[in-house]
Amino acid sequence: MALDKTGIAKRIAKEVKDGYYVNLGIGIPTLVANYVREDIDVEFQSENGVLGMGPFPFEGEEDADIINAGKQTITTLPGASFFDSATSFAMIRGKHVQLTILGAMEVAENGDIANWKIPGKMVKGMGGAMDLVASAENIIVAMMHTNRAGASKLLKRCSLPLTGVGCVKKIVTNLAVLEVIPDGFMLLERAPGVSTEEIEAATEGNLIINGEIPEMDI
Amino acid sequence: MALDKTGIAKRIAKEVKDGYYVNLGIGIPTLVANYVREDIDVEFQSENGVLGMGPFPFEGEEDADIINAGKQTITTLPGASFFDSATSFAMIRGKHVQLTILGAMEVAENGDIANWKIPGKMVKGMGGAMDLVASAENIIVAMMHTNRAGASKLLKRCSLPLTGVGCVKKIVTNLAVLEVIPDGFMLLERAPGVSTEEIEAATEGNLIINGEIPEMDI
Amino acid sequence: MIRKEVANVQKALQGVTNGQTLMLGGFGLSGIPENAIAELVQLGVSGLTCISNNAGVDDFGLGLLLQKKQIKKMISSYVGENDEFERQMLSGELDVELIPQGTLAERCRAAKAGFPAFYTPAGYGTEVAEGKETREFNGKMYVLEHAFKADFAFIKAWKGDAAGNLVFKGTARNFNPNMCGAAEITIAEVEELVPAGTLDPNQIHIPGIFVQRIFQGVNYEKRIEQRTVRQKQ
Amino acid sequence: MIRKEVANVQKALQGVTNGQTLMLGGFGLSGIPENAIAELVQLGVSGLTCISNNAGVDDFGLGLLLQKKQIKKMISSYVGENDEFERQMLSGELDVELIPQGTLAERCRAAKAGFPAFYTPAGYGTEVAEGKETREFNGKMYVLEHAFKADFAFIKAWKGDAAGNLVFKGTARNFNPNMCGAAEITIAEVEELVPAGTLDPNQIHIPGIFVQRIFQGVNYEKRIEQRTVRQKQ
Repeated sequence: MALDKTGIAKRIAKEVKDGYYVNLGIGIPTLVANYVREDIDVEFQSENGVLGMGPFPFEGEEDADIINAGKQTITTLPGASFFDSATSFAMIRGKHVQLTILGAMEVAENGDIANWKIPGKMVKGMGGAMDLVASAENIIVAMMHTNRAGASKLLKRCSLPLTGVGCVKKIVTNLAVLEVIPDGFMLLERAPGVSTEEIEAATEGNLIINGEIPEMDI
Repeated sequence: MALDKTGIAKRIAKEVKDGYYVNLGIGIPTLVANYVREDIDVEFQSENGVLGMGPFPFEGEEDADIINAGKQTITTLPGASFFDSATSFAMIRGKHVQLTILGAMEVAENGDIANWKIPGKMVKGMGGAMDLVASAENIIVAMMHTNRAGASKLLKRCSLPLTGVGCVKKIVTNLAVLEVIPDGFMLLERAPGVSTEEIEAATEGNLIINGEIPEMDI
Repeated sequence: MIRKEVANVQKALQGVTNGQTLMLGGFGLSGIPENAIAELVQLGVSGLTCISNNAGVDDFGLGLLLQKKQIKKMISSYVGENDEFERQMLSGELDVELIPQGTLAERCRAAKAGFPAFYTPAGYGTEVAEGKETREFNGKMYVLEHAFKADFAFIKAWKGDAAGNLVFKGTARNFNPNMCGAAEITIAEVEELVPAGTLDPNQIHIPGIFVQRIFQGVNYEKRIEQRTVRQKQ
Repeated sequence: MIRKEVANVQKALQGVTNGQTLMLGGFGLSGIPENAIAELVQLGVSGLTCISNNAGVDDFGLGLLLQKKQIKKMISSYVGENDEFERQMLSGELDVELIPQGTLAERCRAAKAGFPAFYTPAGYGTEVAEGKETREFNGKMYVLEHAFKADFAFIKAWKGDAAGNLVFKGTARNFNPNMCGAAEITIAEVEELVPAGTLDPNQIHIPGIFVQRIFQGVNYEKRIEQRTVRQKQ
């Protein structure tokens, strides 16, 4: 059965390793924080200027001066720090953040990503996404495998304006875990009960299937 | 009579205007702080990371963590702040400091300055001087008119390795106040009792004398 | 000590006129110069170019200036959450330049620090890099970006003193420090103006040299854009 | 929280070997990593390239490494006050690269912040710019300078916590914050290691993400180079 958003977040949480500083995008990525193993040390960075984010505040304890990049009220944990935007992007651009998890509208088999603009329709802007994808060593995209119309979001070439070129390393969708390699999307894992045929049908870009593909262990 | 170092400092102090942030180099420039009018508001910046420097500390109150760019123990005044080196040079390069006063070994009639190296003899380094002269809108050089051997330090062209090109605006020596204009050194004032002939004799570069030259009012 | 204190927002905004380029601190609605924005509405200045990470919401922040059509051009990284903005942009009334958030921050810092230009990887291979110089360093491609030029920067800080020294709180810091000193004139409004000498010189986020005018702000609403909470168990 | 604390200077310096490039904070003798320098002498590593604003004095700071001839090359802005340094330089034993102080600070920051290169006015028209690209922006000439590459950065802070967060004191701050995160591994020594959560998150000069190892330093001499005082009247 295909995963729901929570399932995608749970699977991605397993990619978060001890000692990682992690930047989480808006949407599914934000959910990842809830499922990271409790026995490892991880710190979440938000590009608006905080390191060491904690959970949402208790009702009545919200502070307008303490928010994340999604403009949500948050709390901080011991060891947290606040800083300005230039310093925040020094962390990102300087490769001090080990893992970036973000959503996408389209990913191409060469690692290109598009997630900030639909010409003539939706122009919200790239926010910090272009800095993140141009700099991060390790980028995981969290998204549904197909769009609402059923069309694949894993393409030969992106059709929308790009956010970054050749930068996506791994993709976790409701159907599969895939790695971007020079030849295309290499299938690593299937969602529980999802067949390789279903994944092939939902993938427009070159899908590489080597041997038996295991089911995800969530 | 030619001025001594204190006299030069006193004359330069009159160039310091209300509301100026001022960077003082090592040597004669450091003395300038002692003679600035008390009815104007001025703040002294030191490139090692302090704004709002005060006088030397009282004996027993020296703090190894609070020094100026000459490595001298100092104090701070109300409104002072400490900052890192990159921020300090942001102030300098970004033209937030209104006046730079520094010493020189040579100044040329085109505004070039040399003050950091005598090849084969003295190689102490430029410290912050190259950043200061390349950035400051308003640079005053404080120096003796001639070197110990009696040779002019106001030259047609600098013979020593340059610190900056075409940057010096004004020079105050033991003999004169001069402005650097396109044609050379324009004589503005004479030290008390010093004749224009004496100044001409001590100046190798093109000296411009227009009409009667007043004596300095110190 | 060089004094920067002015009596009120009216005095602080003297010299602001039509057609200028303004920088405004804040991320979302957090850390925005509420008093300055209200006064800009009051003054009715128009044809403005605004450099600000976001464009506010329909009825708060820069949205107030958009409603009055005072803004000619926005330079931002993210402009969602604002219907009037979208309408003006799609109809062509409003010129919009979207740039990566890190590039926005650094173009401010470059202006403040006297750097004319710098190379950054953000946006390489995208439409953001179109018409810009690109260059390889150590096998990676970068885009040449330039320092901003602005007439005024409007800053919101938590505490400040008469010398113009500023301290920020939480993530309300964001772009505010980077914009201090990045415009011809930097105007800071603070929640609490404290006597000079009471802020610890070690703990000042922005030295007063980067601020030309400072005033005690009033009536801060500090609206929360996305109130998210958890329940006590 | 990601823990950076190590037990002592020996553990902190693991991995330091001959021929590496090291950054060392400090201005004159103020804010220098005294413990790390002592341990470098102890380790006897040689062929080092040291990036540091100054080179210490004959018997303190980097002068200790110079005495033992552990340094192959110095990259500094000012190297007076050191006879042994001058002797080694003039005899050709020591390679010396002198660069403007602001350029030194910014080349550190560029390395930390992921900028490969930037344009600065400092040194244009001088021997510092020889062999470097120069370029005009808005009628003024600039020199292209590159980010440093270093193996280790040695930092001295006033206070720090197990998360690697740092707070500096007075002008002992200087280059230390700019070097944090500018090398592959940043090692901070502090006068006081405090429990995580006790430093105000608003008042941290360097977030722990820029620091890989932190330890409680011992026996700070904090020598004063130019003791200048005035008399009480």
